[in-house]
Amino acid sequence: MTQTERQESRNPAPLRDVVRVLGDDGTIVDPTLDPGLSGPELVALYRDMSRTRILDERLLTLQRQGRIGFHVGSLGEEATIIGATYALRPQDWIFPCYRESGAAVTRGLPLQAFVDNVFGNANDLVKGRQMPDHHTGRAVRFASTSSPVGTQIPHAVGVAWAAKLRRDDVVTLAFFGDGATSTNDFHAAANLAGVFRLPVILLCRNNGWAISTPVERQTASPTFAEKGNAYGVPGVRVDGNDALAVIAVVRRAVERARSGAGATLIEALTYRMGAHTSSDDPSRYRTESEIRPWVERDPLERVRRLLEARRLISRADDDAYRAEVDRSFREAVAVAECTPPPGLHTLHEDVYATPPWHLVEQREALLRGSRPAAPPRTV
Amino acid sequence: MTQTERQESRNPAPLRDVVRVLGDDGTIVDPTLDPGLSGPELVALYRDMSRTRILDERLLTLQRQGRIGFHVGSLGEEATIIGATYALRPQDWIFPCYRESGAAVTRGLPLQAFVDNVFGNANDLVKGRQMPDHHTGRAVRFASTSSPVGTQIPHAVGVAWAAKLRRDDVVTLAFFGDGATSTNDFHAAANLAGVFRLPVILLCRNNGWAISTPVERQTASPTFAEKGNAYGVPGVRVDGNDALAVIAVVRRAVERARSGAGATLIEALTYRMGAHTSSDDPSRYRTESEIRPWVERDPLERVRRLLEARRLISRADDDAYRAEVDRSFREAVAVAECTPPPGLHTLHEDVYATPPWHLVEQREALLRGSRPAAPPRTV
Amino acid sequence: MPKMNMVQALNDALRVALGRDERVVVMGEDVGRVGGVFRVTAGLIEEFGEERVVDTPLNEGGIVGAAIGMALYGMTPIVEIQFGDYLWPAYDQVVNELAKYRYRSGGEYSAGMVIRTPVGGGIRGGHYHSQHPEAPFIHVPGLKVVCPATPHDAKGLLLASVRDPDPVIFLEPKRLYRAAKGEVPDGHYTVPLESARVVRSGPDVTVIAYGAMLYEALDAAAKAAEEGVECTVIDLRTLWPVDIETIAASVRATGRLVVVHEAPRTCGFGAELVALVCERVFYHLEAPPVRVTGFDTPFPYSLEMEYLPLSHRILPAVLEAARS
Amino acid sequence: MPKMNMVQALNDALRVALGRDERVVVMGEDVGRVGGVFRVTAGLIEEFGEERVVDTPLNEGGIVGAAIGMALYGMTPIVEIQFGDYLWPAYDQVVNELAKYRYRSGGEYSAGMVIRTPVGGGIRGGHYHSQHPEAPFIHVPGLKVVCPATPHDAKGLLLASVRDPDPVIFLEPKRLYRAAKGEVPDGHYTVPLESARVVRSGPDVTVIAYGAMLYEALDAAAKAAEEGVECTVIDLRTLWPVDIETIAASVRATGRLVVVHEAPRTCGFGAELVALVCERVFYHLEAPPVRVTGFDTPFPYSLEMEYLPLSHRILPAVLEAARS
Ligand SMILES: Cc1ncc(C[n+]2csc(CCOP(=O)(O)OP(=O)(O)O)c2C)c(N)n1
Ligand SMILES: Cc1ncc(C[n+]2csc(CCOP(=O)(O)OP(=O)(O)O)c2C)c(N)n1
Ligand SMILES: [Mg+2]
Ligand SMILES: [Mg+2]
Repeated sequence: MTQTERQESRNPAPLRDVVRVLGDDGTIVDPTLDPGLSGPELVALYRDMSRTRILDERLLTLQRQGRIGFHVGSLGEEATIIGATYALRPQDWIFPCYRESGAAVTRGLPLQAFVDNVFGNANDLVKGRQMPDHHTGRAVRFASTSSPVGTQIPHAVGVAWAAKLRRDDVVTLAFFGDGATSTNDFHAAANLAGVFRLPVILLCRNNGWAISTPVERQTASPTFAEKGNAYGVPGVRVDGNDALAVIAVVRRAVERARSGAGATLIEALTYRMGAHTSSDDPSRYRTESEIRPWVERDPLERVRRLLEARRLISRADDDAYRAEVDRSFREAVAVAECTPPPGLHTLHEDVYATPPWHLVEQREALLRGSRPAAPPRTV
Repeated sequence: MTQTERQESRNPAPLRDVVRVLGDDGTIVDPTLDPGLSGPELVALYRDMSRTRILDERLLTLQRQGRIGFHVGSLGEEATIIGATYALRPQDWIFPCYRESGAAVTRGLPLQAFVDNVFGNANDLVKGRQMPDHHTGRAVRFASTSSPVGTQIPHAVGVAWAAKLRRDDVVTLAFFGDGATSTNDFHAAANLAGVFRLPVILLCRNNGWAISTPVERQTASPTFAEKGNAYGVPGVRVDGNDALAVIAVVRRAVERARSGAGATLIEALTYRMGAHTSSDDPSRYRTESEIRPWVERDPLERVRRLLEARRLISRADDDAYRAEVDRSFREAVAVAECTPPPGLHTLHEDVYATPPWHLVEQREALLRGSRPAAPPRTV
Repeated sequence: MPKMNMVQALNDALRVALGRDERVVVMGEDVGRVGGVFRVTAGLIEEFGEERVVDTPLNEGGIVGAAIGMALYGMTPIVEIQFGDYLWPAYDQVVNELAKYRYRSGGEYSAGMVIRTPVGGGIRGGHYHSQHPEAPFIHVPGLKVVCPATPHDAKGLLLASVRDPDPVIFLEPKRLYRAAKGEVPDGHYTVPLESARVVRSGPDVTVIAYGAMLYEALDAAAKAAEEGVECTVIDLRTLWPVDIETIAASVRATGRLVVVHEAPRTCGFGAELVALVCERVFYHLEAPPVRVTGFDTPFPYSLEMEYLPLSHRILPAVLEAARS
Repeated sequence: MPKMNMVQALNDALRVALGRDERVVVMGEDVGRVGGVFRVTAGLIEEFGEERVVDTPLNEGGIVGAAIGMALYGMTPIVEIQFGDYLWPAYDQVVNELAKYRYRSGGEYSAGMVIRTPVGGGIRGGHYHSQHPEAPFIHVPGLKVVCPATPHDAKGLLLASVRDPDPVIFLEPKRLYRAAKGEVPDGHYTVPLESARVVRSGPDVTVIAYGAMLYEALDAAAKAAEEGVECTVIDLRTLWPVDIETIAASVRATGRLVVVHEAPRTCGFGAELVALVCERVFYHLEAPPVRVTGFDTPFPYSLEMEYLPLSHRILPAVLEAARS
């Protein structure tokens, strides 16, 4: 084989169509792709999406009240985040960016752990070392959340690679945004996934914006999905506000991965309805009118309409569920808020497996020393 | 416009066909694409390719004799390197990787300067600071050669961007290998070129190998050209052993750039017939039989056959030209070899525009101090 | 003279730089409409247009790499990296290309440009919005590294950096962005690079600081004075090449040195300052030079005030130096 | 015991590591058939197969990033970066991810792995095949940094690094690859990390070195002895966490310190060693600590022997330290 022939024997076709299952009005528009969730499964899906939104709202409120330092929300993107999570099996790993904390809860991260994290208190699994919403959940195979954009993508590839080498039936899924496709880490990771046919799902949440940068300033490629071609990784576009469609395409990607055929790049078309984070002011760069059409396409409403049509939940059920989430959240907050910050002794732990001499010395100096006067000085 | 519509209004089609003009036997296979070089132009092209090969051979010999420290050759890739150079105008800039020193000479870098570089002597334009074959030629708009793979690609994009902002009629061309397409710098640069429609030509010399890594281990993409789609940059594949085809596609890319339509990614299909560098031993990873078909496709022979068929040169002309190159190279080597190394005072120059105190001190200490005993000690 | 905070002073400097020289461009993630996440570039796109104030895709190495190309062509790019923590993806372009371009081309080419970035902790930013990354840049020959502590210096040093023929890494202490206020001259002026500022004079101990830690050092110095120990406090302003004369002269006089910085201690810039002082004025030292720095851990979230080398940690070090 | 050069010793260590534990994988550019550009991985792909000895595409950040994922899953990747100069494209993954993964996950995850890379000058490699990049890694909390000087230590330290639960940056002095020869035990053994080796003992001056410069320091020490100055020469072996006890004990005895390294002086590891010694045994110092290092320039080609801090530059520093 000449090298040209070697190359031309691989030929993934571009996929421009957008997969849809559930219409804006909650009816099934493409039954052939319907993942066929049972009634209880549909209710659970709806509730997880619903809880994600409620927690998001409550955290934003806490941030505005100055009770937590920061919040990054997922308003309008719940179908992508929760749908993808639903399509995975317990042994599969999730590599989130910072916007998918709903996935951690859906996977089983206890609400108290979730809330302890945003308060960064002594019970926080990560010992108050990370900003709010930067969760870690080894028990639920949720990797450690990092702020740098894109860095988790090669990690997802690496776990998939390791699982493949160990002959384990494990698939990994990396969440990332449209902006992240510009990073080195996306490029490197997608390329490795393609060359080594790894059981990884690259899920690009195309929510239209990277902070203030619109997608057309991020890339001149017509779609994000077809970026997969550059790596021999098939791309698929899915309506990211359609939880059933997301479940369908992620399940297909899981199957593909398990079969040894390798990676899939999924572009979920959705929209960041809120600010980038609690630090952002989107009115500086986009108009309200841009948001309006997306209100019609609300991912939560769509599932709710389906459930109502199928009489799987009533307004009362829904209200009860929401009240229950609210109550447990409030309780968790009450506990978290009166939990003290992590002890001083934690500051030098976990840098290494065992603290070397210099960290032992620094810890001793810290414990011996006086405490800072708040707030810090300037000018 | 919704964001999806915004994206779909841009739609570069993939181009899998390989552009060819000159057959292996030196006949024109596609007259419609023939760049139509005049007789003297064809002779000049041939001679520049020919000189590139002669210098390559001579430098390898010098390296084997231990007279220079290193050599990186371009055997079999002369049509791509010299053809692309031919298609540019004097005001256009070349950003080479390490394998295109023939382009510098073709552009007018004096042979003595070229040879002084490989000896790293006092007359070397870069003051003996770089390994052999790492040329710089500001006068001929040849950027500074760097060893790290891919780093020059964003620089080419930046010069193109600056020229566009200054409304200057300048196009830039970056040479890089198949291996380089895996780097961050390729990804970042191609993306910027696409988003800002910059007058840059990204020329991937697909020579089949990145040291010992074959292209199918570099990417699972069927072609390198279609990687352009990921950036909204049209890709074109050309027979990289066909100088006329290379000139044709690069000229087209120059026109496209000048017209404001933006960048082009060119994949030139060629083959690294020699070792990666003088430090490499390809017998460890590839068989001789792989090279054989490429001997038939020798880019130099093809042009020579064309010239002979058109009676533009005779065997005697050719011999005379080769003898002339040889003679002037020998003369340049004779001069370079008895030129001393750069003066000690140069060691601390050009780190900054003006040496700060610490470099002044370090230079003084160096000049005051004793000289090293050669060779260095071990064990 | 108008009173400004540091964001305003930097914004003013950029406006002046863009207005004076059309070869200047400002580029980075979100520097356009939104005016940067800290608003340092606010209003510039409206005034100078999309060609000169450029929102880029999300790839720091590519931004710096393309800026190098622009600089080779004679432009003066001012790159914003959104947080100092995101300089690392550009580190290769900075170390292997930007810093070496003049040298390796024998002076044929140069790439004067400025890379601005907010640095430091104290804003509850956790690991990735708090790093103070000077040391790995100071170690690289060919770079200059600047870190202002006042609005006046921020503007003057930025304008000096823009005019400087060498690449400058310009570190902006984000904790001072809105907190530091002061008088800032109108129009163009420069504060020369490589000149430190003696902010307080005293015969007993030399305290070297920069950026946000300057104010902690000053607070500690004031408290030390209450205990009878008078410090000289030096604001380095330019970290590299450092104003060694001012430092050496002061330590010659005081015989005692305390160096303060936020970054982790090990292989931080404090080590270099200690080594330099030892090499030059060793026989004037009457006590071991002391470093008061961030700990050798990633920058934490909840305990950030315990991590930072604030006044409460500087004061004991100063007193101990004075008394030993 | 068989006599080996450093390439053979490292190759042997990799073979032992791959043989002992099937979770170990070797990955990097050209580590397969060709056995790495310095042949350190020669023969491994034939013995352990393509799955465990992996030729990767050309992207150092991606290699390290994927290796982190493997390590999270419980594997122990041994990554080869072809030259230390090409670590920079991976610097972000190392600094922001690898080094912080255990800390930021509260110990839930860890990513033990080894990044091997040839470093240092003296092989006519110019700017990009000569860098000695320890300082920007030592500065980063969470990493260990190792640099052997003998075949015996190369093998033992590499096997210790593979077993270490923390990420290790393993710097191989390429000038010693074939030049350094010595006896190397068969099979598995480790040289403990964080333990320096006193190679020569003398009461007058402490000389600290590592990697290829150890031999220059020893040569200078031999010449100094001819002039009546007896040095203690310490081979650090592990650069961080450094064996501070051995250093402090020696300087306590000699009162004089010379630190040698190839990397540029400013903000290099030498500054840290000087600062540490000043902090701990200041009152034992009888002369200013001296650094003998590479210059603060990019690594040159023709003049590389002038750039390197070889014996001819160490000797005068030792004599001056001894006599002042
Ligand atoms: C390497 C890096 N550069 C810059 C930033 C600052 N930053 C945080 S989020 C963000 C935009 C990310 O956009 P996208 O990937 O589309 O994700 P989204 O926030 O829309 O979910 C930027 C630039 C960062 N975190 N990391
Ligand atoms: C960033 C970086 N990584 C690794 C290397 C070592 N290296 C030098 S050339 C090369 C292969 C490049 O292959 P390709 O881009 O195809 O160019 P070719 O040599 O075939 O012309 C490698 C890995 C390098 N120079 N830079
Ligand atoms: Mg986005
Ligand atoms: Mg190649």
